[in-house]
Amino acid sequence: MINTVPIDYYIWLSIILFSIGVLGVLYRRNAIIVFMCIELMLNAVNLLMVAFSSYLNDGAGQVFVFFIMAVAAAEVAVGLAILILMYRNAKTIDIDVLNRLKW
Amino acid sequence: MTVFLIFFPLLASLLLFLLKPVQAKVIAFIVSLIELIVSLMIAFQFNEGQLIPQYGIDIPWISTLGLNFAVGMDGISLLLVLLTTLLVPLIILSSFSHQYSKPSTFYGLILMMQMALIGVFSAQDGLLFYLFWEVALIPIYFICLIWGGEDRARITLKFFIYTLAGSLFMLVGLVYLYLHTSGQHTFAMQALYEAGRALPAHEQGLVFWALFVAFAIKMPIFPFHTWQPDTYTVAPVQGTMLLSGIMLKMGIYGVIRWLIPVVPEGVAEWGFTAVTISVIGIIYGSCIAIVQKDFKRLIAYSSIAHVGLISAGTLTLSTTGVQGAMIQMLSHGIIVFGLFFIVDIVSQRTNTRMLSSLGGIRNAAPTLATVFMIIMLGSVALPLTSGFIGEFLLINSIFQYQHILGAVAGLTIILGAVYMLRTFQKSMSGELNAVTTGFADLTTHEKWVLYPVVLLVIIIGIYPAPLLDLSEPAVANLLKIYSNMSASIK
Amino acid sequence: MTLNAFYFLSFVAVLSALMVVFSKNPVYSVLYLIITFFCIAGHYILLNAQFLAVVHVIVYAGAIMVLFLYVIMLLNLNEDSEPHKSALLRVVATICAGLLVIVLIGSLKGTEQMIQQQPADTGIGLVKNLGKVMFTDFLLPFEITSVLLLAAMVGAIMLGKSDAVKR
Amino acid sequence: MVTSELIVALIPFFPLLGFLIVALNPGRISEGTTSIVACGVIFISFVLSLISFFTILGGTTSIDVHFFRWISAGGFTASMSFLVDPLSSLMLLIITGVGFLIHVYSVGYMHGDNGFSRFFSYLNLFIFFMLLLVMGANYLVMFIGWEGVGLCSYLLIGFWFKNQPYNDAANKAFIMNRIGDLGMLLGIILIIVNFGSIQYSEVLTQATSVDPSIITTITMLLFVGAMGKSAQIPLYTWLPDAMAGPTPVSALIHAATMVTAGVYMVARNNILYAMSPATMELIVVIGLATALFAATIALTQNDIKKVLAYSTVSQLGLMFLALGLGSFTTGIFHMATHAFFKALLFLGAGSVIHGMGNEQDIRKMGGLKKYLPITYMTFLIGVLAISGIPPFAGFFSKDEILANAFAQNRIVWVIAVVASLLTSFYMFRLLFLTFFGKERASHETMHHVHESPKSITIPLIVLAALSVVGGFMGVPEALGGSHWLNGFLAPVFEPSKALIVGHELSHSTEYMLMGIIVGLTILLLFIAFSRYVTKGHVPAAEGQISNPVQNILYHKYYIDELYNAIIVKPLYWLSAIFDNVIERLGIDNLVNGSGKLVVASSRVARRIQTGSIGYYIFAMVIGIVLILAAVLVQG
Amino acid sequence: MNALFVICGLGIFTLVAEIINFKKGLISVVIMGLLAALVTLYLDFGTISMHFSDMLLFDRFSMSFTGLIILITVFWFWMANDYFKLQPHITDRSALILFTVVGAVIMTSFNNMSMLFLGIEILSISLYVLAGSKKDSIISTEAAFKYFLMGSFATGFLLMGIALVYGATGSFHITKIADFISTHKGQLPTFFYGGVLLMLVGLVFKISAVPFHFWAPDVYEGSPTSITAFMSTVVKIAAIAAFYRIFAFCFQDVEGTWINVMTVIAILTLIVPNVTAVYQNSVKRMLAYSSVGHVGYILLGFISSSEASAGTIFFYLSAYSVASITAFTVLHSIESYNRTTTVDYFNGLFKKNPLMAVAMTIALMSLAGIPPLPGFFGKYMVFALALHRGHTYMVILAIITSLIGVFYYFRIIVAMFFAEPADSEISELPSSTRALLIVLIAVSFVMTIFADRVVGLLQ
Repeated sequence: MINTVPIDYYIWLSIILFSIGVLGVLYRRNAIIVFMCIELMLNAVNLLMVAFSSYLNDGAGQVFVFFIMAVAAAEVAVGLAILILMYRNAKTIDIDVLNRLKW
Repeated sequence: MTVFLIFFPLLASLLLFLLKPVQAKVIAFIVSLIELIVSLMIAFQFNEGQLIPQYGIDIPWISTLGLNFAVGMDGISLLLVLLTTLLVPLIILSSFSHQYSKPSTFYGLILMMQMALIGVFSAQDGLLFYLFWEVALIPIYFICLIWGGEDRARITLKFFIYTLAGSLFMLVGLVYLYLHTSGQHTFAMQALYEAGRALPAHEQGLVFWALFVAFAIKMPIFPFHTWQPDTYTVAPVQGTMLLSGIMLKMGIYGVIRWLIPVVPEGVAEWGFTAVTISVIGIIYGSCIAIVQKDFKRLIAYSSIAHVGLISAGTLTLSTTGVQGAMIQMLSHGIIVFGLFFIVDIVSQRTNTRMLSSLGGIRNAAPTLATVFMIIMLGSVALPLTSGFIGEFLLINSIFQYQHILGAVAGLTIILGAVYMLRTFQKSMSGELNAVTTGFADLTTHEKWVLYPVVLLVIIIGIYPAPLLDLSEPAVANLLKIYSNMSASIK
Repeated sequence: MTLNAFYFLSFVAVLSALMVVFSKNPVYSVLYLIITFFCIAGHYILLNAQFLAVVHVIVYAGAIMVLFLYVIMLLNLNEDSEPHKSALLRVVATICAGLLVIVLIGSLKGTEQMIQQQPADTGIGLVKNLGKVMFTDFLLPFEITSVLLLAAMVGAIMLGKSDAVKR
Repeated sequence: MVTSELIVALIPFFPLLGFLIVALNPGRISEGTTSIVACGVIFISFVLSLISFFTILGGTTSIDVHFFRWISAGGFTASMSFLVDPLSSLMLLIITGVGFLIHVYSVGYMHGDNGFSRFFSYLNLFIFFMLLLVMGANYLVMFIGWEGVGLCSYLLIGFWFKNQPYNDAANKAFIMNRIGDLGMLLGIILIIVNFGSIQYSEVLTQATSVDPSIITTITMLLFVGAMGKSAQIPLYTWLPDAMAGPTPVSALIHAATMVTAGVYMVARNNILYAMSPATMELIVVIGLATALFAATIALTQNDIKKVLAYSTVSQLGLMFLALGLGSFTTGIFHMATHAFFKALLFLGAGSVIHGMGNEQDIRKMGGLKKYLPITYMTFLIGVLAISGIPPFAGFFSKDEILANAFAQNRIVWVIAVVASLLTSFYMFRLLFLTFFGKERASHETMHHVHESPKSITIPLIVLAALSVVGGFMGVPEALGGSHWLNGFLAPVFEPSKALIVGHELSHSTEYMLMGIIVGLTILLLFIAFSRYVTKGHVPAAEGQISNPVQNILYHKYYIDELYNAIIVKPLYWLSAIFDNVIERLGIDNLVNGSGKLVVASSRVARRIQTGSIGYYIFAMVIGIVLILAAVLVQG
Repeated sequence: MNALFVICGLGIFTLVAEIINFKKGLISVVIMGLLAALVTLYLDFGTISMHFSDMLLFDRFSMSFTGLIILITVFWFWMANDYFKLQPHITDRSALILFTVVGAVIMTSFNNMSMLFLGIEILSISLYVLAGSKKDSIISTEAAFKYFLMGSFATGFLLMGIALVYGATGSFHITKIADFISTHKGQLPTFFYGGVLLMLVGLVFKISAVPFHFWAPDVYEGSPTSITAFMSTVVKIAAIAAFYRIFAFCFQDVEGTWINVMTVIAILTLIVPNVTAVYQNSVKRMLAYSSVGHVGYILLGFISSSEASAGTIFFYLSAYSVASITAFTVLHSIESYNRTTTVDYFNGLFKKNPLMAVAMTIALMSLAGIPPLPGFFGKYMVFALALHRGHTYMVILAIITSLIGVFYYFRIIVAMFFAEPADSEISELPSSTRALLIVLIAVSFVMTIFADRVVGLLQ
């Protein structure tokens, strides 16, 4: 039933989502938003994986997506912990405020 | 035997570092004496006729790099090893009047230096040669850095990086040869020789420059000498002696052993340029020496002039020239050591090295004056001193190579006289002045250092034949390739 | 009909994704992101990855985004506390992203050369098949993931809890 | 049994021994011992030289002694070996003989000087080197002596080293000699190149087989050496300054022996020189010029030793003239006689100075003949000898030179005559100003004036005797002599005979020439006498010389100033340029600059690391875009 | 394989130790365990074994690198034990370190993209935490934050790459992909190449090569010194091993796509960090730059011959890591005495504590590549490879940069031997540290003497 949708569409879609994620990372200074955008990027990859796996008719792709999800979860856990730590120390989550380390 | 010569001082130096004995200087002196005795034993039972290296070993070290621990000595190596083992004890003895902080480190470094130098002179493997070459740089760097004089940090670092840069080019050259060795790549000397000779002419030219620049910086000859006067001036006098007496010879040795036989066509193509540069260096060095005010610096420049002559003579590719270089290396090593020691004595007693403020020392210290006179005569190449033998042979070879260059190079005996006599007059002659009154004559241990020097200067001058014979066959052997070349051209 | 579904889902997904980036209030961003995730889940269903779709909704919409919301509440971020990049930077950012899209799409031609254009059986997305793959071929990664989660857990706790020792 | 080789070997050995004994025990042995040792060794080697001289005379053509291989490299070998043949044996006699006398003289002269033993060690060393010079069987051994004597002259000129001007003079002497020596060295090298050997025995015999043009170069270069050593134009200026040394030194080194080394060298290589007319002409020109030039300067000098110094220079000029004319014997002849009378004159002058308490200015002397009778007498003989009054030694040799000149080229002859007449004139001037006329010295000086001790006067007398009879070793046929010297030296000059076109003068012409010369000399004698004794004319003091010509002469044609301007100054200037411009500004900056460049660029580069994440991510994304774009281009 | 298990077990054990409150001898137990892991490794060294349906491949390559990693970790624990003493959470930290090592080992031995991905993530996530483990220090937090944000961003690209490669080749298995590529040369979809490059980006970020290196200096400087030491040694080894495995074993046949990009990156990585390091005043940051710079030499060796360079890279890495662990040990003890690490705190160190000075000197000289220290042989092998490939100009560039290297390394040496002692008080080192330094010095010379063996591990 999906055979009407060519694979290229999915590729394009996921690329666009991915790029939006990148755009967000570049565009926003709020660490949480940036972080969310990274999650968006990962989801774009997931979508692509699934698309490929079903077009290649191979389960491995979808299994891989599980791992990505696991990793994403782990990253979120750690990431948010770091965010809170940062907020605790710097009283801000603006990514451009933190530049004591330079040169 | 060679292995012993190399590792015994290393061992001793490590012990000095670890145990920090009180009598470091004495221990070091004894060690160096043992070295001297061993090397003399070798020299006496040496078979100069036999062309393959003697008293050596050859064991694989890093086969993946084609690096073998191959050491051994032919006549050329032996002469320079002798120079090293002879000078090091004298240098150590000459330091007895100094009170250096951390003496064990100081003497340990000197011994380590000796290890490296003997290694350089006896290495039969390209990469091994390079290793020792660099290793020699480290102790002398620290000697200068820790016990040196004004502004030493900058100067010594410049010295280090500059010479390192040069030798890295040498490394590239060697690797280039290594990659052209036939079959299983190796750094074995003969293999490198064959590889180099097999190269097409223009590549030989490139390799020539890669190697020559390294050697030129080490010697140093004009215009690669900029590190030298500062370093000689700033280094503690023992360091200066090591630098000028022995280390300078590494460059010449490199040319003789690792340049001339390796890339004959490259040398044939660029030799003339190199000789010309060296000859310019002679005049340049002498002229600057004439106007120097600092005693030590003056001798530094004079050494540039002398080494220029040596390298020019070496690059004429005639047995005469190379033999002259050999004997002159020996003689220059001894003489320059003596001169620097005299500088040290003078500056220790008067706290100045400015010629203008010295004078009349001859009244107070006739012995010193006489010794200085003899050594000075040696350095201006008066016949019956060791200096003459070398300079005669060198000028001879250069003159045969190219009359004009020969004549210009000959000017060294005039200019040399000009600045040395000036130095002697300004420091020794005249009336005593405020600085030099109460100048004490040589102490016993100073005599023990200087009398051997004087004796050697004269003895070598009167009867150099044994020394010349020692290296003649080896030199002839190294230069055979050229006679073959010219034969093939004819 | 699937094609239309695809178009619709994609449209919503992209739109809400953009809103994630551009909406001023972090809370809105979170909500938009959740919408996007739902759309992606829809795509999974279109692609016969039903099980994955479910897991996706549970993990992301259910767990991760809630976590985000918590944090935002915790730090009580809202519109006015929101830092802004300078206009110039925004333009540059947009241009960069645009370039990225172009380049990617440009370099992603040639799908016709793919081994297999059409899915044969539509059952791979079912739990049974996935389970097979996961617990035969991908057993080790699955186990290793536990190490990963363990590490993350330890780390999060370590950073999260304030040390009585220090203060 | 003592072989002649051993004797020859011992000749230089003893002076060396003496040197070592004296030099290695500074202050430990008394003046007495020192003088005994120093003179003794010289005397021994004098005796030995006599023996070997008679051996030669007895018909042995030459004595060769080979010691050991000295330098050998690349197929060429220089051996340490001696050769004694008529020429060198003659030289040996002069060196050891005159040397011995001067040693004896010095004992008295240097008495009480705190450098006494040092002085004698130097003297012995000098004799040793001088012997090496004349005995060497090859060019390099000669070169050893050649440089060695230069060294000793340096040491002795700067003997009173507290006096910096003296040291300057010493340095000047050494360096100027070095210039000559370089020429010589190159000449020797050329010989090595073309002959493959440096033994006289081989070189001189193969000479004819070598391209003459090369020979010319060789001889020219060797002659440069001679210029330096024998103070010929343009390298003569050191000799007058060398008078800074003690007077015996001037007598021994700068009159009798060392300065004549050049003559010896040319005579030794007569065959080579004979083969290259060009060089011979050069020698003639140089010789003549020097003779005249120096003589003119001597006319106006007031320092007693300076006068003698310039006269030495001009006499050397005459000797070279003789050599240049191809009559090598004559050259040697004049050298020998000159050795006698010039040594005599110097020692006499020394005695005067000694007597006057180190006064050297003849303007402050006069009327000394009754105070220093012996000195006066001997000095007079010396003057007569040098000015060629028969039958004194100078007459024969000088006359022979002039005869040769006349025979070959009249102009040369005229100039030579002028030179020799000038010589006689200034010698008379010297004589009269010193010993005749009224006493010009201050009273107490005159009060202290005294005749010198025996050790000084005896050598004077002996030398005077020699100056009288010395000439008889070469009485020309014209005067019924056999010219013994000719015969004696014949084997040495045999090879060159063929190449020199001999000019025979009829006896009548010879008489005529002698007549003219002697006549004119006598005439000058009277002119001088009337001018300086009867009229009592005294040369003007410094700066009051009105006559410009005289002024120029007095300032020695300003040659020293000239050299200073065209050689010394530029050298220092050049060195300064090297040191300050090329070294400091050029090379050093080049190297240090590169270091500074690195630091500067680092200063800039670290700014890239701004520290803000947004920026880093931008950088990453841009990087990615570029990379992908690259692939896109690849297709 | 067993080594991997041992380390996992060790990690879990340390966590358990928290519960049973066993902290005294923990570090020594850990070291014991690691040594045990080394032993197991030694036992099955030389065998080639696939595990878990080809998820892991333990060949000589992975085993050597694993061995190196474990060895360095041992040294690290030895050096950092006081870091544990001073801080709380001893168990968590050592557990995290051990998990990092697990990740590292996986990165050397993976045979499947999923393993690569998981390995990288285990490593990274633990490191994010460790970087921020100095919780009260804002610097440390900033380091953690930067590292985390950019790390996960880069991960996105890596995943994108993996996805595309998967799409093109239909598999995650390295070997299968390699076969597929070699069979389908020329008819691969274009986006495959895009995928390769995106993976390149992801991995280049991990090995911190220019222009993806920006995080490195900041993170290295911000993290606690001991963690920095860990990052610049173990983590770097793992990252480069993974990098090498992917590009030398898997994408060998499509070299054309990435070799030029890699060359450019190598050149930039040679120049930028080395030049920047000159003007640093904080030794820690300087070392950070230098460690970025060393990646340049490794890349140079890699592009010169991506298949033959394994031995070279391995030797280079071992020389590099031994040297820098030494340097960091000294730096660490300096820092522990006076809270900062600017150059002037090294002034006159030679007078006050010769051992430290000498160890530091040897380390720096090895880093600078001065004979006869192992660092030289590493550099030398790289140059030889490059010259062999004809990259003469790059070699000359590398020579110049290594001269610049000498310039900044020797600033410290000069300070230690030349300058007058600063008022910083260096009391006697703890004996364990002294022992460690001596051992490390010994190791570096042993490496010189038996360089052949070290390189031989991979043949």
